[in-house]
Amino acid sequence: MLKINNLEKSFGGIIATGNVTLELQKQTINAVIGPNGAGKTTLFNLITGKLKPDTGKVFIENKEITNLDETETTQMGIARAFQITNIFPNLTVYESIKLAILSKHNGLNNMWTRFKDHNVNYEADKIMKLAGLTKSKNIISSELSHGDQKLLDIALALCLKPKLLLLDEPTAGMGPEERWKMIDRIKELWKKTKITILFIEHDMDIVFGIAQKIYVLQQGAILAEGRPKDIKKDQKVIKAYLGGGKK
Amino acid sequence: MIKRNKHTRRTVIKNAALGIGALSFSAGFPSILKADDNIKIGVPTILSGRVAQLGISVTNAIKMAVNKFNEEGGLDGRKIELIIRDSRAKPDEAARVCRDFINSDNVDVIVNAEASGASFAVQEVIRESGTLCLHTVSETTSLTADPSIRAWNAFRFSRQGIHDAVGSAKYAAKIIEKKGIKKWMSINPDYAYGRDSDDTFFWALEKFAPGFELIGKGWPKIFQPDYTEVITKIAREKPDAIYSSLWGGDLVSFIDQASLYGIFKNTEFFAINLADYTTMNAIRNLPKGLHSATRYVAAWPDTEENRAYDKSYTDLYGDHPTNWSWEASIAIDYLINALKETGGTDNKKLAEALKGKTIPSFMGVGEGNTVTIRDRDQTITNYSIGWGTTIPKEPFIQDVQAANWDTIENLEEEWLTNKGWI
Amino acid sequence: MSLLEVKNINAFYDSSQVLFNMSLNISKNKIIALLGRNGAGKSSTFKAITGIIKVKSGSIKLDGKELMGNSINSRAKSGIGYVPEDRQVFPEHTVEENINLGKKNNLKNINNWDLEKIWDTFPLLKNLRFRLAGQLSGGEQQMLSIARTLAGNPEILLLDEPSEGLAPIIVEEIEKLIDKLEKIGVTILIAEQNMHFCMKVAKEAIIIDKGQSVWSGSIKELNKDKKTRDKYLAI
Amino acid sequence: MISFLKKDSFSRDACLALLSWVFLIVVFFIIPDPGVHDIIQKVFILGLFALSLNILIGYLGLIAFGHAAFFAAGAYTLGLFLQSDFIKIYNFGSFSIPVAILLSILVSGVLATFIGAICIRLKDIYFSFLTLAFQMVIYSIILALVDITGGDQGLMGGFPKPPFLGIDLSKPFDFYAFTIFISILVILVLRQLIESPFGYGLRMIRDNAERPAALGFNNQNHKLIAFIIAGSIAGLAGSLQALLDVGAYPEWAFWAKSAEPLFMILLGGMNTFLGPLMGALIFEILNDFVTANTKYYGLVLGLVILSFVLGLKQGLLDWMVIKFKESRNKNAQNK
Amino acid sequence: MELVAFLECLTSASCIISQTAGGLKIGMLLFLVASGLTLVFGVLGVINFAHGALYMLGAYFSWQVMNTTGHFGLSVLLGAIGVSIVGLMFERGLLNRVYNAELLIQILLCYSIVLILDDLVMIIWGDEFLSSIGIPEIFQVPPLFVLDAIIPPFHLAIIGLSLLLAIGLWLLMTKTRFGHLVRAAAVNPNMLEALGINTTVIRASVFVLGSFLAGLGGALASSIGSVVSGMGNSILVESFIVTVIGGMGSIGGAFLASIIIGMARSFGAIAMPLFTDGIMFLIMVLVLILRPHGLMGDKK
Repeated sequence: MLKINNLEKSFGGIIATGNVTLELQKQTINAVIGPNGAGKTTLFNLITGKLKPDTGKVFIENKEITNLDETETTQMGIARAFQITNIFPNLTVYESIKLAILSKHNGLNNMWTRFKDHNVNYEADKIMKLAGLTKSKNIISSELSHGDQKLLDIALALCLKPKLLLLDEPTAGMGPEERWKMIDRIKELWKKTKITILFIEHDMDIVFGIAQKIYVLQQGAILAEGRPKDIKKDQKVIKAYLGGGKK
Repeated sequence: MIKRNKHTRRTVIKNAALGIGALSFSAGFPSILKADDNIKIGVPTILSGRVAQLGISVTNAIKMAVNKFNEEGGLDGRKIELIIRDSRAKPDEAARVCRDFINSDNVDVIVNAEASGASFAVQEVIRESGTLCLHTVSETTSLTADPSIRAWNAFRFSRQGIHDAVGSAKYAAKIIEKKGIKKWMSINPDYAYGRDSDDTFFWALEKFAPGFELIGKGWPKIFQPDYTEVITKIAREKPDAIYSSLWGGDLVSFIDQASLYGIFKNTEFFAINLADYTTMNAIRNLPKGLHSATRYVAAWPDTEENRAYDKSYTDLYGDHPTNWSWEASIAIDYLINALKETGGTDNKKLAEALKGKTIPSFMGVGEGNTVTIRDRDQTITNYSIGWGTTIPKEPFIQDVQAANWDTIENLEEEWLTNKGWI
Repeated sequence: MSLLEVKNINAFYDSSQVLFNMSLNISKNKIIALLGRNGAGKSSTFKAITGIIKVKSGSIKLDGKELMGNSINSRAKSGIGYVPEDRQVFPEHTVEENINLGKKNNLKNINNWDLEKIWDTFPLLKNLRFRLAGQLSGGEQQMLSIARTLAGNPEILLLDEPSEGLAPIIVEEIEKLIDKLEKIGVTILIAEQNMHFCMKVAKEAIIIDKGQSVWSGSIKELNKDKKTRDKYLAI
Repeated sequence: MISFLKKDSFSRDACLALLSWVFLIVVFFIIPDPGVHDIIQKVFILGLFALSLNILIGYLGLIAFGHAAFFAAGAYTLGLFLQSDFIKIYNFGSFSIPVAILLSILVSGVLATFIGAICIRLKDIYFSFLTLAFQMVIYSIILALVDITGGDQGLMGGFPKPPFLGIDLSKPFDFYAFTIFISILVILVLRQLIESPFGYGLRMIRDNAERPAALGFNNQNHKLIAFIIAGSIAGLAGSLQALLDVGAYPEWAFWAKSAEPLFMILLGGMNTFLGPLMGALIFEILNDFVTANTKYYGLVLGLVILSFVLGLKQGLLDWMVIKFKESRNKNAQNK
Repeated sequence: MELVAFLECLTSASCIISQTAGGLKIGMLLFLVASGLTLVFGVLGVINFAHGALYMLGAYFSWQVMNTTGHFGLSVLLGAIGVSIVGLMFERGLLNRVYNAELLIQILLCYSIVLILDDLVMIIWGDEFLSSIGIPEIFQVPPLFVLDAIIPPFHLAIIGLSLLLAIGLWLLMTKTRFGHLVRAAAVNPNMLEALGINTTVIRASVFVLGSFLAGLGGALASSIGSVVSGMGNSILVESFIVTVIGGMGSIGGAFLASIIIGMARSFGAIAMPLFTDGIMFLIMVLVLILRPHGLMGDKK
């Protein structure tokens, strides 16, 4: 599904991503973990085309997307939700979602119909239901609870009907209860859509709770990858997390 | 150190200004406060910003004349009611104020006390409405000289650039002869008035003293605070003479700054707008021997009437009249004359009464000290134009020589013909 | 009596809550490690104490004096010394100028951190004193950031991930520095995810997880307690 | 019928627009005071100017400082065209005015394309300053090209207003009805634009300039189109103003002129569609009342702005809308 | 374009000297005002549209002191100090309420102050322009001749004084604790707060310093030019140009840009006498397009 070959990126001599190679299977949930500054978010930026890699290649379904920009990768089926909630604070949930759907259909250049009359309601309803936002339909985004804002962020990504969904710390800034609600939501969503998901997360309970495959990133490189139970036992990983190995 | 004795004068001006503020406040509700058969005069002018001085000296003069008229019983009991409004020196605002006068206040006459740019805007409004309009400030020749801009119902009571230019050139020619001046420079404000003034002066000078050399021009922006770049140019070119139509605060700043370069030591300076009290008072050290036209000075024309005018104005407002004051005064004199003659406010009749009319005036140099509204272009002639040299103290100007109106009108005609305007 | 007493604080970044009824007790002259995974709330705890992020309820006392409601600078003046994770040295100022910026005129000059003492403690920085801070390496910047805060004679030093992103040799330098500070009697709270580093420098530890403090005790104890470690720190 | 009017649709807005026009025509005859007609006309002209700027400020979040450049471009285009020999040679005759207005829109639109393409690449205050600088370059050019523009005196000598389609703009009623009709028409179109997917796209960029790219949406094109539309409408406002004052003045390209629509937006409100029009009304009434009563216009305007900035903290219409919603919510809760 | 005149000037030593001296004087006076504007922007993040109004107040204040005491130095100094006090009141009373508000609100607040002050000075000092306060007696001497170029001693004094102030400002910013704090506050106010520094005080003092510079510029300008309501507008626009060209917040940049603008005016008056303002705006457009952050600005 997603294939990354020898991806490298450095900023002013500091290597942010160094020689990452990975391949995601279709319809799986995958996690990227690693200490602060390991280059997780940079990796996402490289996949979506927000940043351009120095070397290496990225493919999605065997089509190369290495040098496409953000708008183009979305058309290739990649969507992302952000670490810091990235929504439209003054628009309602429904408006935001409709906008995302319309932009997918290049519908935003239309000046001659009413936005309100746009017949994307079925699709929008479906996505709101999927994200559990139906109740909040007419609430201004900035007035949503933090968890719902995160859900809206994910919902916006879903509007693009992506093949690959990138989630950057979906539970950041949430209380314990809210976290599990969020995880249930993501699980359910995955069950219904079977989108391939790659997510970054710090909460290990969550990572081990839902990921089918885990990639451990350190200093921009992949330290280990594998099924959760293998990763748990991996000596390199234990060292990285419990100290000593940190360079 | 330099003496400063302007406290009292400033205070008086300030009080006068506040008075006007209050007066114009009540003027805002004329229909409620005043009787209906009044003769209404709308005065669009500039009361705020850096040329507020213009509006104040004009309205002072108008009020002085109107009050006298009203006290004497008006026109068979009908009194003149003034409505004065500020256009903030914006042409579109002047047009709006004028439309308001005509449409809402139903004024009988407009006495336009706007500077040139806004005067053209006023001209367009009154051209459409047909309201009688008396221009009192704009000196731009084309306002009445250009037949495509002229209007049957508009009269000019202000100086005209071409008249001044010819008068100035004639005077300059004499000085050229006396002092052997060859090289000229001109420093004029970078706007229509300045450019016109530059054009016409040198055109006329060519007629009286051909063979001079114009070695450079400076075009400071209007209200420019710093003239260094222009002055260094003069200091470098070392002209024998400079012609300038800068005025007001700009002229003051220019003279202050140019003095630092010692410009006036070896160069004859011809400033057409210098001899106005406001300007001369404001110059720190008025250099001796600058040449200036008499904008308004009590000493010229050297007549009883003129001194009386100065005295009555000064008694009322604590300050001398300005160039704008006398222009407005004459306009009102003319208007009152016409009102009395026609006995009403019919604009067509009033216009007829104004056309070609000669009346005696303190600024008049026509036969028997009269001024005339010329029939052809409805503009004032035979007003006093004099040139003299400055001295640092009152009366500020001496050795005044009067311009000859025959010479002026002859050359004016030639100039207009060249322009294709007659 | 504890030097710093944090009781039931709830802190927020805009609308998102980051600390949930967090409580801490730090006693004087100790080096204490604040452990927890990424995103557990270590940095947020520090920022809540310094006043950088909004604390809606609870209390924060230093030496018995309530800090809640005070501005960031007055908390610093009361003795909170904060060394941020990303060091935040002033890049256009020299090393010495940076240190001088940390000076403040508080009366309780317990440890008397004047420039001389700082150069004694940080000989490396003395050699670089006229260099612009922006040109220093990460480790040097970390040293500078600590020195700068010390120049203000804090009662307590909050060190946020001092070893992060540094080469092992530099980390060792930092370890030595902390040892040195311990001997002088500086109270330090170190936020770390690197357990190994903490074992070397701290005697006591507090573990926080998901915005709450969940465990406290001595480092030795923690070293033995595999269950706790696995639950909160390991993968 | 009532339910039809409740639904937010183009046809409803069109009906309302027509009704307001008819209403204002009735007003013309009920209140025969030409001063009032003058204020209404100017409110619409300035309202167009402010509404067009609010596309950028309120809906796109771009603070443009140089909007008067387009206003002046429209005014000068109209004036120069009407004074040109063109209309005599090619015998535009009765259609010279509509052609001149269209030309004004076109020219200011082209100018906006050029300036906008360069400016929208910059953000925040840099965008604002670049628009300001462009405007002042245009101002300097107008002043320098004396032979064409009349320099500081503006376009003099008036222009012909030949009747077209039975409309004679030199008659007060015709001018009043025509100006208000055109303005309402454009406001209607603008309303459609703002309520269309395109308009919501603008709001999206305003709220979050980063995210739309990750939704596969091209920000820059969208911004540029909005900039061109705003510039063209400002040009139209300028051309109507020029028709009203029978002239065009360099002051209209000066930076202080750009401050006027900002005041109107502040006074009326930037979050409600008609806020800027309301602002124009306040501004015009203030202008009329204050200049009639005191010469300290700046002082009064300054104090009014200060009280809005520090007191109400939003435009009047915005404030009213919020109050209205609050009270409606309260009522709903009480029920 | 008057290319011939321009080239002629460039081949004449006296022309180059006199135009350069003139340009320097324009530039240095401009720098005084613009440095205050850029300083305030750097630390407070506010575009102070009222800066020109403060400049005007400086001129009026010094005029008032001159007419009361007759002492030149005192007039200039008290004029600048008076403006500092007004600046302090403005910052504490009004501006600090909008630090976190939108750009538009900040600008409108400042602009409303311009409108108010422009009218207020007319109410207090009258509508008429006031005469300049004149120059001190020791400068009322014949101008100097350098290689045939005329240079008034007073201009040299202004250039010298401004240069001294520029150096003083540089020393203040680089050598004193206050300067270090100010520069640090411009880069990272939060960190400074966490080090126990009250940045509110720093902001206020920077605004006072900025006002002082504006007031000083106005007071000095009143020595050779008439004093009038609205006189701050053109200097405000020029200060914006300088601030943008130099890089917003950069004092060094403001210095460089002031000299560029001074020279552009001085030599532009020869090359393109009818388009000198246009030249300045064209430079501004070009800088914004090619280097939006200015010649010496931070890419923050």
